[in-house]
Amino acid sequence: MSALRPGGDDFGARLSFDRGGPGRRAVDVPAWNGEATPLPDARLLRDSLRLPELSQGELVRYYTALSARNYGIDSGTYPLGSCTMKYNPKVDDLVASLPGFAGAHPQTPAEDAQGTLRTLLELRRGLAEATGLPAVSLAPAAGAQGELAGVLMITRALEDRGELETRRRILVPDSAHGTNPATAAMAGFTVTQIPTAADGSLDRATIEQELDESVAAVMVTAPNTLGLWEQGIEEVAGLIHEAGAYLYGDGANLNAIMGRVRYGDLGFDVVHLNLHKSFSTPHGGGGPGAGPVCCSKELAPYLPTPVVDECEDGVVQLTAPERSIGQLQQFHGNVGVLIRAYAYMRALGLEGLRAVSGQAELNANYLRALLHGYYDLPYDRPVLHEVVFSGSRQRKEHGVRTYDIAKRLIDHGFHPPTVYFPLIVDEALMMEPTETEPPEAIEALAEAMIAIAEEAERDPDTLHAAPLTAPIGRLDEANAARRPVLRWQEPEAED
Amino acid sequence: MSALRPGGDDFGARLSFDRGGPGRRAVDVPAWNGEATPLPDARLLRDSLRLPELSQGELVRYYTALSARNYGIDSGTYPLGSCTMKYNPKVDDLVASLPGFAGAHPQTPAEDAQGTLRTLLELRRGLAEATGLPAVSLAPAAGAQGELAGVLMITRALEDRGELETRRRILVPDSAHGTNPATAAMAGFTVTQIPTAADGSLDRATIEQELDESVAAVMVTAPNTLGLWEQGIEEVAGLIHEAGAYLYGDGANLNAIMGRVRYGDLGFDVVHLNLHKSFSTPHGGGGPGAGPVCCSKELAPYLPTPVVDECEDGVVQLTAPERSIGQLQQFHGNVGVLIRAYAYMRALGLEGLRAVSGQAELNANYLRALLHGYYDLPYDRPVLHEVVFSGSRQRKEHGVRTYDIAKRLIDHGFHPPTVYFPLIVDEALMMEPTETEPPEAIEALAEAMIAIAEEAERDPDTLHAAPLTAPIGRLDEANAARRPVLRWQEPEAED
Amino acid sequence: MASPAPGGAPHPYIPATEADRARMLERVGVADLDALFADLPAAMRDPAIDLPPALTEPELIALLEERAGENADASQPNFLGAGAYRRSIPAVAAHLTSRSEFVTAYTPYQPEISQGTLQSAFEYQSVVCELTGMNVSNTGLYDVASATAEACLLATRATRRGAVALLEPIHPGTIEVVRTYTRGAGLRVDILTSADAVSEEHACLVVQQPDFLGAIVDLEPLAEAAHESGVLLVTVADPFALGLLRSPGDAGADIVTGEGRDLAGAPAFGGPSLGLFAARSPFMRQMPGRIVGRTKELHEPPEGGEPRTGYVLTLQAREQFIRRERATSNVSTAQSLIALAFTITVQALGPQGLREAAELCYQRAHDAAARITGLPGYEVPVRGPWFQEFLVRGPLPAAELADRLRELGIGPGLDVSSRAEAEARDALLFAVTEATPDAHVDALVDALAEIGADA
Amino acid sequence: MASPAPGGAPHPYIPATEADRARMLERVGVADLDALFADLPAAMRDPAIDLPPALTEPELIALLEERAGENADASQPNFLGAGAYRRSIPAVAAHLTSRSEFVTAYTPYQPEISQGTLQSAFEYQSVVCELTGMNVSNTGLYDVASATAEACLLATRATRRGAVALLEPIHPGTIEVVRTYTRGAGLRVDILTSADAVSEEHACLVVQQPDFLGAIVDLEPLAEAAHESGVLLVTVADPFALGLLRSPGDAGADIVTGEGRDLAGAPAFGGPSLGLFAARSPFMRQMPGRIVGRTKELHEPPEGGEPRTGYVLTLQAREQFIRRERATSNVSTAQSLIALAFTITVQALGPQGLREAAELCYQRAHDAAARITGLPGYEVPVRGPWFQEFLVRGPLPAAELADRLRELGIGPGLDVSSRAEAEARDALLFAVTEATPDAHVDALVDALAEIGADA
Ligand SMILES: Cc1ncc(COP(=O)(O)O)c(C=O)c1O
Ligand SMILES: Cc1ncc(COP(=O)(O)O)c(C=O)c1O
Repeated sequence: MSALRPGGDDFGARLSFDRGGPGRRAVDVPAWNGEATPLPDARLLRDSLRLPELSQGELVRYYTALSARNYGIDSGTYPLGSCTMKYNPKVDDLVASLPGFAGAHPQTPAEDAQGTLRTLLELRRGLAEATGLPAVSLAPAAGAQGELAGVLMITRALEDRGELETRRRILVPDSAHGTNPATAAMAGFTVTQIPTAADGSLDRATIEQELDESVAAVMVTAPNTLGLWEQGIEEVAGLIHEAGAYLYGDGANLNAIMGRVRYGDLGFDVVHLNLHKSFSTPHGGGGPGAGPVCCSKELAPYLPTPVVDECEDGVVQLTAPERSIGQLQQFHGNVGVLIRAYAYMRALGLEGLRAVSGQAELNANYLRALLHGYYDLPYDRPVLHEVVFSGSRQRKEHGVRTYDIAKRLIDHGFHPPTVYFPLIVDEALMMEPTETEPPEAIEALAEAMIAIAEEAERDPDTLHAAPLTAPIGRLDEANAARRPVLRWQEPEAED
Repeated sequence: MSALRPGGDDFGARLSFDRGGPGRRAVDVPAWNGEATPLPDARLLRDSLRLPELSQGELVRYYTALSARNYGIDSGTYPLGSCTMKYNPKVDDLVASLPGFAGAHPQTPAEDAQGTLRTLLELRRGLAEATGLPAVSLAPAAGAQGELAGVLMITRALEDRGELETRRRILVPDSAHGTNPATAAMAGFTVTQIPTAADGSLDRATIEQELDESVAAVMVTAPNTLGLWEQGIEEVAGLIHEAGAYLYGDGANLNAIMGRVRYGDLGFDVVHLNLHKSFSTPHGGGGPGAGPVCCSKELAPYLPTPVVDECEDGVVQLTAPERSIGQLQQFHGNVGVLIRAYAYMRALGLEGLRAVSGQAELNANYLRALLHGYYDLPYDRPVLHEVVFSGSRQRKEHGVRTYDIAKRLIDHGFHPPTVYFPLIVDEALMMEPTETEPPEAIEALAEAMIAIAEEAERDPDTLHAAPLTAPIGRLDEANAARRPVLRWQEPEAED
Repeated sequence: MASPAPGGAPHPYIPATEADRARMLERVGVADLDALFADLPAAMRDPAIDLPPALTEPELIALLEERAGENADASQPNFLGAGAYRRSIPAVAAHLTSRSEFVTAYTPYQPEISQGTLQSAFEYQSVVCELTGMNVSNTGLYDVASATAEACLLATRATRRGAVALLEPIHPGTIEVVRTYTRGAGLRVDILTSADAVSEEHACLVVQQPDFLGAIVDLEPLAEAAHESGVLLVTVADPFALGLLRSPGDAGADIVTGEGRDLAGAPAFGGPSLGLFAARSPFMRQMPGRIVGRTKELHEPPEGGEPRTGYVLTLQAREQFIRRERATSNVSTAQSLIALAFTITVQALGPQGLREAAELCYQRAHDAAARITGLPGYEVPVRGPWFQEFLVRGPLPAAELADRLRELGIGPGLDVSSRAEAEARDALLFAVTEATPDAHVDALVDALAEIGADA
Repeated sequence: MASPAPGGAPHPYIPATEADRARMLERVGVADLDALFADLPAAMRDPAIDLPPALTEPELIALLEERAGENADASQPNFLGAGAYRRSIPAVAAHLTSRSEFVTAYTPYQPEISQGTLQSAFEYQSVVCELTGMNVSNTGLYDVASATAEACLLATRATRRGAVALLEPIHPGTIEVVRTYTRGAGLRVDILTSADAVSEEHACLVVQQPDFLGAIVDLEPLAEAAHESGVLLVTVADPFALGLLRSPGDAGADIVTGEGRDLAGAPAFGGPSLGLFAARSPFMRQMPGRIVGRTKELHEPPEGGEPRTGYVLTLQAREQFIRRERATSNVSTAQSLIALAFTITVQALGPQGLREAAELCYQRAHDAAARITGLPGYEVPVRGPWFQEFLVRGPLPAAELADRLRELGIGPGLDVSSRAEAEARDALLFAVTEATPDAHVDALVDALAEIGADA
């Protein structure tokens, strides 16, 4: 009931800039009663500023109404594969906003920030334990920045080995997340794409073939984007190391294997994690996240600055590793997110983290079992935390695309799964229920998917028109990109 | 987007008790690791307890979905006459929840609660200034409790005068709020109803006629429930005093006259205020509120306990007036609400409070002007903060009732006005826009009302069926009262 | 939107600007705002009012942060109970209760757009009935004491008797408020020290569970004694303790009241509070306050299908806005939002959690009492089973002991040394709950030991 | 719902109980959870992991309250700035940003149910464009330094040049991060002390506004100098200061970055932060990060009427998930929720309020500086107009002065005495803003006076 005007009105057409009126304001600013210093020369000053002018109540209503046009994990099941949308504990927000944590200036001397620093230290240690990789920097603000850090660490290690000039290639499976090749390129490497084997796993033969002195690293998403474990990765790691290259692990989906197996034990050299997935910090519609990078002893000197460390006297400090790739941000990363992740880790403990991966797997396989036969399963075998279906049968037989299926799910009250990813699956529907969904929710989701599969046969047109009950219908994305309108503009007639 | 399942499902049929499953839980309780004391005899203990069992995420989703089935002032215009639904400043919630305020135990010795007590003292002083009545107790938890306090104070004063046995009647206009006669009765008085004069004002002649030695008090809602000022009330006050009775003022609608005129100056002896209306503390769907009672010097000794007072040494204390009617609650009233009200008072200051009443009046009269001619105005004259229309024309000519008009407004995105109140207006529609609505919102509301008036002529059936876009349709209220189902019961088949 | 306009809005809470006002005044047909107040007596218009000037939001926050800082630090050890107890409130309770759709709604007069408030209230009624063993609950009253006073009024209406009896030890605030509320109706209030004194003059016998000095009361014999004289048993119960204790309904109570604030959130110097009020079915139409009922849509939904389930305010014929002077009470605004927080806390704990929390509270309190009993010079006088509160008699007179504790940074229990009960003589009443930090109990025991050693 | 069941859920965050699991395992056709991990190498399964045991919620809160208490009290006087400034954030910003529909959503891949995030992001882009004087803004990057590094990468892509220039005084963190980000691509980073040194080798000239030592920079001549050599001007601007200062776009900048955290909420030891990134239109398809565009529905709404306006992620062809190694950046998750808070703060202030707040900041800082200048033994070296930060040189070496202030309970400004600029010699860099309490400034002046008297 947060709609300003339910029904037919064009809510999106009126931005805050188009509401309110000249002279209205949502807050007042204290007056200055002291002696006034003259302002700088007018040449240095702004002469106009166009911002909305709304009273406080109008502003609150506008953003409250906007919130009602959003779907979050608190709204319902959100099986967005690879994105791990699970319940975000409210207590984590509570503790992160304690004034002692929230009020700390980033340049506070370490002795005045021991509460924050000790919390970060324990998180760092927990992540090292969970990954089996002894060295960790919490600095990266998200997964992609963690990847950049990891690849730059490899760069620097190669530099120290005098092989940076020759090792210019990174091998990336075609099933990898897009950030992997993008990061490799950003770090100056050439990307060699490795096709996925027929069973959905890493194509070992091609890797072996490609592995030579021009290879800096192999980047592997583990578990991979098909929700499958790369079997024998520990042996591939051996081959990679023999060839003088590094094994980079995209650990964004750690939640699938938490407490079950550790990257370090398997031979990964460096891994980034996505705490905003695995450790359930809220994603906020696109961040903030936290993408710690964890590595072997060998690569530890290259970690990004800062690294949290305990001194001999028990004081916790931020330090710069010897051969650090440097800072990734002006300060120390998304500390507020890290505190939430720490709270999550402590609320679960080891048994809880194991329960997370166990139930995540069971939920994904339960969904797989319930939908078996209704949708194609290109890789028809037990999965880890997520399962990738294909809508190719629906497309071929009824002209219904995965896109249509996704949109129709909205009418059933669910957030759609990830679609058309991984690219290697035709009409992919990548579903990750996560451990926080109760079995009834998974059953309801499966029922909806089955109803849609039946509807595809009976009434494909309804699917093409879906969603019918969302706050807005299908949008013209092509035109948005062709003729971009990217900001509010003063209505011409009115000025 | 907070619906668990939008569309046709029967959300209300499943309570939290019907969700989740045995063994699930939303929070864990710490274990006791000390030595265990044996529990008391089993005879003293509970053997079963039926409560919902939900995981934390399920509980959060359920209540989030419930919230989405509610309309608040943050959702849109809420012109519920007499209830003064206006924007509730968020900063008031912020300051009231500061740990220093929120954490104080009610029995904290005064010297350890000076922050709270000084805040209450200043609120008390502010209310005394605003009402022109020197003595104030902040104890009452709501308007009705304030009324009870006020009437009991009169009781006690009469007792001291030795006239309690003889003065057994209270005169109450028929336009008064229902709490007025109910309170008078609760305090043991007989209620004599005074009809309203043709112009909507107090029927002075009848009052004069009724005023005799059997009358304890006259209770007047000022401004009255027609949104009108009782002209000449200051003279009536004189008559009442001459007759040895007291003038009680229902000041729930102080917001209409804040800064413009004061009850004390007009001769009122005792008045209660509704801070959850006039001072914009949130109503929470039915409380908490705060209903301070303000009175003349004469009645001050009878105020409910506690009264906040400053000692000579500047320490603020809770005190019991000499001849107090006693406590109204175990502790000191809804202190959290009082802190919000204080913040509101300080944010506005005198000029702001005047601006509130000025704009509230202008908004009501603007709405009156916009709707003039479309709906009957039984008392067709300028109003104060609210305006009462009548749907009698629509009823007579088109068989459309005020009830239907109200329900149809929901489809236009508005909360309906107060209906069928005051009882003295046929098919009453009591509209109070309040000062926090922008003119555009009032115009949109008027447009919707006009559209409905036109629809009443054209298509009364749609009005009878309204609302069509709410989370649920019209409910069977008659059957609810006839065969009351007032609590969850275990589904019989299942047990 | 252009550059700052002259004659802006008078305040951030009031949107209309000077320009808006001019336009509106013209439509209304008056010259200025003052003209709208023409009905007010000219001689008394626009009085001088002494109020401090408006503060901007940052100034307001600064002022109230300063004020809040003038209270004692609530995170320091404090053993006050006596009607308000420190509880662990799940974070979800505050989160959900702060949703503005709940916070900024009025009483749900329009059920179609108030199902959130209504269905939540039905959840509340259900929870209260389960805890108390009653069949009907209203949506909550102001606080426990006023709820108990309303229970006395109901009992006198139902029995047509002119006196009520309250059994000691009972919270003095309850006695006070019952006196206030019954004054108008001219009822007699008898304070009994034994249930034997209850008689056929009494409409009800009011018993607190656990009692004011912390003891668990065996309600069944009291119910029998009361019922023998046609007297209703009103039990004033701590809903948290009911996670462990036998439900009053099961033991024979007719009406149960209680204080819900502690399970809803912070104490906030006592309020907002929440008065639980539940009764046996026969009293349904005599209940004070709002009641929510379950019903169905009148019509099939536009999408088709059966009429759906919804909730409405019901049994309104009892209420002041319909029945006026013949209403069962004058209650209108009560404490809905607090009832919501209470409901969420209880439901988050669930049946196991509430029991565990109550047991933890019991264990921790008994452990603290045992440690204090073990200190030389201290005694914990006990009459039988008790829950979370205990009396401590020390080597110094109660008031002195309390002062010494305060000097040592400990908020002592309430001084009950002037009460009539023998066990309260010279004693302070301490509360220890599941939420009292271990370190606070340690600090208390150390402080008592230190005081004992000095004495 | 009945009494506690054996084999309950393993954790409040995980609903499935033992019984649920049994049922599900049967349907899946495996014996136990372990069987689901069969693909993992047996030899390495279920390793010993040293993690502390699970905490219940009350224990977790107690632990983290204790930790938070181990930080210095943030309400005490502190004059650190240097990239993070204390601001007055309107209460509505936190209130609205905490709505769970915003908080618990993912990146808006499904626009039909993500208009809240998308339309808010469009508001953000509009606000950033207005403040910076640019035509295109993305939805925000990680922080100011990484955003500036991305600007350098864009500039080198756009100009096909292999070096970037940064003009001192600039935040050392910015230099650091630019070095990190450009390392892979093998770009040269030149740190200039004068814009005269900019040359045709440089892709861009990066200038901070106000500069690292607080001075307001006249951007126009720098833009001209840069443009003469075909160099792009990147301005790193404090968006709050832009309430008062000329927009960089107006002065000739090509790309503007900035830090949004201070206008979004608490400093939180530096993060979550928010990197503003805006540019002139020609760079639109070269931008890093997400961009939201406005569009229309494809079809008429079912209720009839014209297709309605909505918002979508657009220009995605730049992005990693489509273009992979040819993407304009690897950014995926950024800082949306912080961007929302930033937007609401700026919009709550509005055009007048932002200007007033910036002026108030300016006045308060200058007043504090004047008071310090007036103290014997102190000097505030100034090069020209400045905004909110000033250098203080006192009667003691900078480090000693800082220590003495700390002893007196004052958090000193940053020690910049080792910097190359003449005016920074022996100096501490103090920040005073519109939100620094008067009492803190008084305490600082008193402390400095006391130290001066002792020296
Ligand atoms: C497998 C994988 N790798 C990397 C990323 C990138 O992480 P982020 O969005 O935090 O930059 C994601 C998430 O989008 C992911 O799922
Ligand atoms: C005029 C008037 N008097 C009294 C009351 C009763 O106040 P409360 O609901 O706070 O008990 C109200 C509100 O309902 C009212 O509008």
